[in-house]
Amino acid sequence: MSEIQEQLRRRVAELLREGTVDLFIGYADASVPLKSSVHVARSAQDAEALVWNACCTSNLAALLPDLLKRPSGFRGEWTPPRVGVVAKGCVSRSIVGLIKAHQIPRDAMYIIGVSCGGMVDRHRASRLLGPAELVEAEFLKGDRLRLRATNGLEREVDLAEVLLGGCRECGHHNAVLADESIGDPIPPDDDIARFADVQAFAERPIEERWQSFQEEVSRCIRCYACREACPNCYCTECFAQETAPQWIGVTTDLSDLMLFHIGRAFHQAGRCVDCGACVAACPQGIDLRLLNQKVNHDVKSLFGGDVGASLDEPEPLMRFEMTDDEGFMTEP
Amino acid sequence: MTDLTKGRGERGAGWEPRIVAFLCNWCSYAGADLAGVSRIQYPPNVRVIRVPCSGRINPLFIVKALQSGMDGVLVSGCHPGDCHYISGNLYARRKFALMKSLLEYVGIEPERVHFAWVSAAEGIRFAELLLGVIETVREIGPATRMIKEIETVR
Amino acid sequence: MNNPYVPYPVRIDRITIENDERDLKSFELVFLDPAHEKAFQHAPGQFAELSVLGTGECPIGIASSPTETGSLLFTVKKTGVVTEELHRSREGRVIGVRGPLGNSFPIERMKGKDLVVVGGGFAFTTLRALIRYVIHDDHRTDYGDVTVIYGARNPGELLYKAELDEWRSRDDLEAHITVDEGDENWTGHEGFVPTVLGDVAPSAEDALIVVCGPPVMIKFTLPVIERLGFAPADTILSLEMRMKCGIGKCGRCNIGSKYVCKDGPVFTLEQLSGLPAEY
Amino acid sequence: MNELILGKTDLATFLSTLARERRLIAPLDDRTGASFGVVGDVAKVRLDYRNTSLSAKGVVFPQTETLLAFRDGGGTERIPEAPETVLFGVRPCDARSLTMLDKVFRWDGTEDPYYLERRGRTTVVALACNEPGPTCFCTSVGGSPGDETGADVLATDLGDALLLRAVTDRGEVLLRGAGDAARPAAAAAAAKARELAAKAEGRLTPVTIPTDAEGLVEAFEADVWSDLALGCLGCGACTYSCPTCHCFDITDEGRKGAGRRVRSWDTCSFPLFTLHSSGHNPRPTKGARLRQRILHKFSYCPENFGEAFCVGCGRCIVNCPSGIDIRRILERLVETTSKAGGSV
Repeated sequence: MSEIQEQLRRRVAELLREGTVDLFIGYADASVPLKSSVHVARSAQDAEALVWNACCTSNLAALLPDLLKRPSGFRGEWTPPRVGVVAKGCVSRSIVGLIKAHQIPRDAMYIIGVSCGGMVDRHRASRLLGPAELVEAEFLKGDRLRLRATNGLEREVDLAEVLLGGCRECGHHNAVLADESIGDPIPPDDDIARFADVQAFAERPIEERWQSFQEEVSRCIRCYACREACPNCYCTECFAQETAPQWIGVTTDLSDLMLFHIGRAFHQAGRCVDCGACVAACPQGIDLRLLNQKVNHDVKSLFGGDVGASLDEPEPLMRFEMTDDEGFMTEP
Repeated sequence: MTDLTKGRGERGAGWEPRIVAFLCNWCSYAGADLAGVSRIQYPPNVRVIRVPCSGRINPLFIVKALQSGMDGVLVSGCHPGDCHYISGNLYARRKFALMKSLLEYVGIEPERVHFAWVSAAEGIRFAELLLGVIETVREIGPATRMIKEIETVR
Repeated sequence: MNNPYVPYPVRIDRITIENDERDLKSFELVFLDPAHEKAFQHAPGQFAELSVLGTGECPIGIASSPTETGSLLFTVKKTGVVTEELHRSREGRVIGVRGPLGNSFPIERMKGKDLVVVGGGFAFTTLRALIRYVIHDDHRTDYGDVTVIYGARNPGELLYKAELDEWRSRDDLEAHITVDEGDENWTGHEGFVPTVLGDVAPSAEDALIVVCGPPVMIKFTLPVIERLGFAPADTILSLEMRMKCGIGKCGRCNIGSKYVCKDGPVFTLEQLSGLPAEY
Repeated sequence: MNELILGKTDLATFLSTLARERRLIAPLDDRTGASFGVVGDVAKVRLDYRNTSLSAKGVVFPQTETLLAFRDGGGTERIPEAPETVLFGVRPCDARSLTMLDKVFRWDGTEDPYYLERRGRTTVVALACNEPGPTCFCTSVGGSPGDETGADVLATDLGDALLLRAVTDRGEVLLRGAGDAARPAAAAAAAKARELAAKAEGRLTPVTIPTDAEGLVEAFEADVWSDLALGCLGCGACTYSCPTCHCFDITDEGRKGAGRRVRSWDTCSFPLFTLHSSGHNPRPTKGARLRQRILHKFSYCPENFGEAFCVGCGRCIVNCPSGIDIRRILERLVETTSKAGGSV
């Protein structure tokens, strides 16, 4: 990962110096282990802070609409700034989705694609240390990770064991859309059982499913970090906060939490790239992937397609086939 | 101190399932109307909400109905090819398939939510469909999941 | 401990439609319990939260002066969920009122001074309360000349039309009513409030000026006020802000360290210029 | 009677006596590390955590509570019948934050009955910090790992025993009622506690905090805010986990003329927080909203309440999805505003 980081810093510095981009969005270190911060470089000197490692969990595409849209109340002629962004596989697929949804103009962006071996799920790693707080995380040779807690407890683990769910089943290690790429492409690994967790959950009896669904959503504090971290959530007014009609109450009643999470997952149909940014953003460690992946699984099995894979592939819910399945329907 | 604001009966004697039906104006609503006009009896458990097209049905309507305590939800539109707006039902079919599967996945009993196509000429078929839905819901008893109970004065 | 979140129940006694577009209505509210009426002692400039149980609350300026006993007057524009529910209500409906909230116009400090009251559009509500208070027989002699300049988009949009005519006929009050655009039987001024204020040019000598209206009117009126020689400390404004609790707890209506619901809504221009420009 | 030693082996009996006639809330195991919960089995109470992911404010200021219930136009207030509660194992920074919330909910004599009903029935047993974490900065905002502010009883983990020191009468009543599991402490115990606190204090890296309230407002127009907010998602993770954030929303719910008026947490990070029904929004950008969060804590609260509303617990740093660190923001502000303030 570190040679990619060096090349990235050098290239971004050049792009900024040449004026090819006005600003470049990437990742920088954060003050919390296994986390990165969103970093906006405006000068060659800013580019020095850019990092590329296994903690770059945010989906940077989520920040693009705000930057590339005419600010409300702006008078006179407005041209979007030239924005550069570093894009791993899932981020580039989200960018493709946003371009198709006319949220961001392709020509205002300069995309540096990077090959990505997968990002760490901070919650999953911290849980290995029990209640003590993760104080230090060190990446070791051979894709190993050493974790140390406040009370001195130490654990060493394979990176693969603590990756985000989406990364463990990733089918797009390399950017699908880029102006240039850094790092040699990582070949797809086809033998992974995709949607394994969804299958396992679906096979559990209905009472058990209902019980764990309630447990997961009951932890929600309606902070909307999942929504704000997701590039698909660019609505100006979200159904969860609408007042006319008021779909759900402004409460943490279980029923309102359920409607929010079912509604949010449903809006991901045919658009979620399983980047795990929502899972990483949730302060309560909710397994949001439980719902997202179910919708992704159904979209894949019922309508095929590969989310965000190409600019000219129409979105599954924006089209239909006469032969679409009707097995779910009720006959008298 | 939580009190139910609506008279949601328990399974005891006299409990009748309450169903809400979203019917598309051009076919299913007309089919239901035809059933009535031709004096075909079907029980009064259903409350019909007319929508311009099955494509108009926002999946949140379904979960909102379940949240309000409805025991069953029926969504019905024109048969593929009959849609007054050509493709409203065809787009909707994909949404319905995903919603039915997602609701069952999280643990809502599949017998709660039904999707069907009923044309304007199928009065009898509509009545049979409705009877079937009511019996299926009667079997699994009153709704208990995802209901929003709002605390109020008794 | 009395509960500041519980509204007093009031009955809608009379609803009058104030403008042709019918999106402005005045509600006369009568307390069901005389003890509540006694507790609700307000001063001109204060506001209250109108409460419709099941829909919500909204902060509305009190349009009636404390001298008008027996009922409270609120003029409400239909813009949101609660105001729409109010506009759907019929006379006799019981709703709630919570307050009085916020500070009031500095009626003590105004004593012995000339008063200029400048209002625009439907923000004229609390100014009506001030004018009715000042011209009331018990108080008129406490104050000097009173000049009122009130404007609206067109004659149909003017609030309290009957009273405006009565004020124009009084000799102890100089009322200039203007509209941006008159119609065939309009006889008053035609022009924006700032221009009319410039023409009338009331003297700033030993005078206070109160101004309340939509942001665009404020933007063009303040320079005229300055040109006429009114000091910022003598220029009084009443602000509008998103509010929920109305008692300085829910943290939403602040401008800098000041809470519009508790430290306002009435501020002098001098106070405002000391606060960050976030309103 | 105000200093007792409680052997770790007797902790379970001590907690059980507390839990007998009171509701006991303490840190329990949770996937985010530890989180406050009502204690069923006292064995589940954890002492080996640095701090919980969410603060303890939910005990006295729940995220959702009913203000009024109504039917057919008539409304009745719903003052909670809060049970006598012992909030055990709260860190000194959280205990101190409760004294700040008290100031808001009692401001200028307007008392909030819902908050005060719960607060009045809560006895706070704080647990001093022996191992502050990398995101702690309590000493930079007037707190310390052994601070007693807001605590009725201050407990210090001496290793094999807990030193329990009653700080208030309420604390003394609690210890007196704790049965004979604990015995009066020798002077050496108190000395060891002080030594542990001093050692912990030494491990905290100071942060420069802007202490000049007016100076900060000068930075209001600076474009540092839009830079700082570029990575901000505008979510509520920092404010909902912050112990001193107290903003709330009031909404109504109900069907067929019966329902309730609800108070629920709200955050200045959301655009809807200040959106006028006319469409005007005094804080239209993420930069303006981030500015409100920082200035409210470090400029407006000092002016209105005499102290900055930040206890240095670091939860906003741990929970920010974009890795924004309030300490970097504060340092950047101190540079931007002319008058730099040292730590308080």
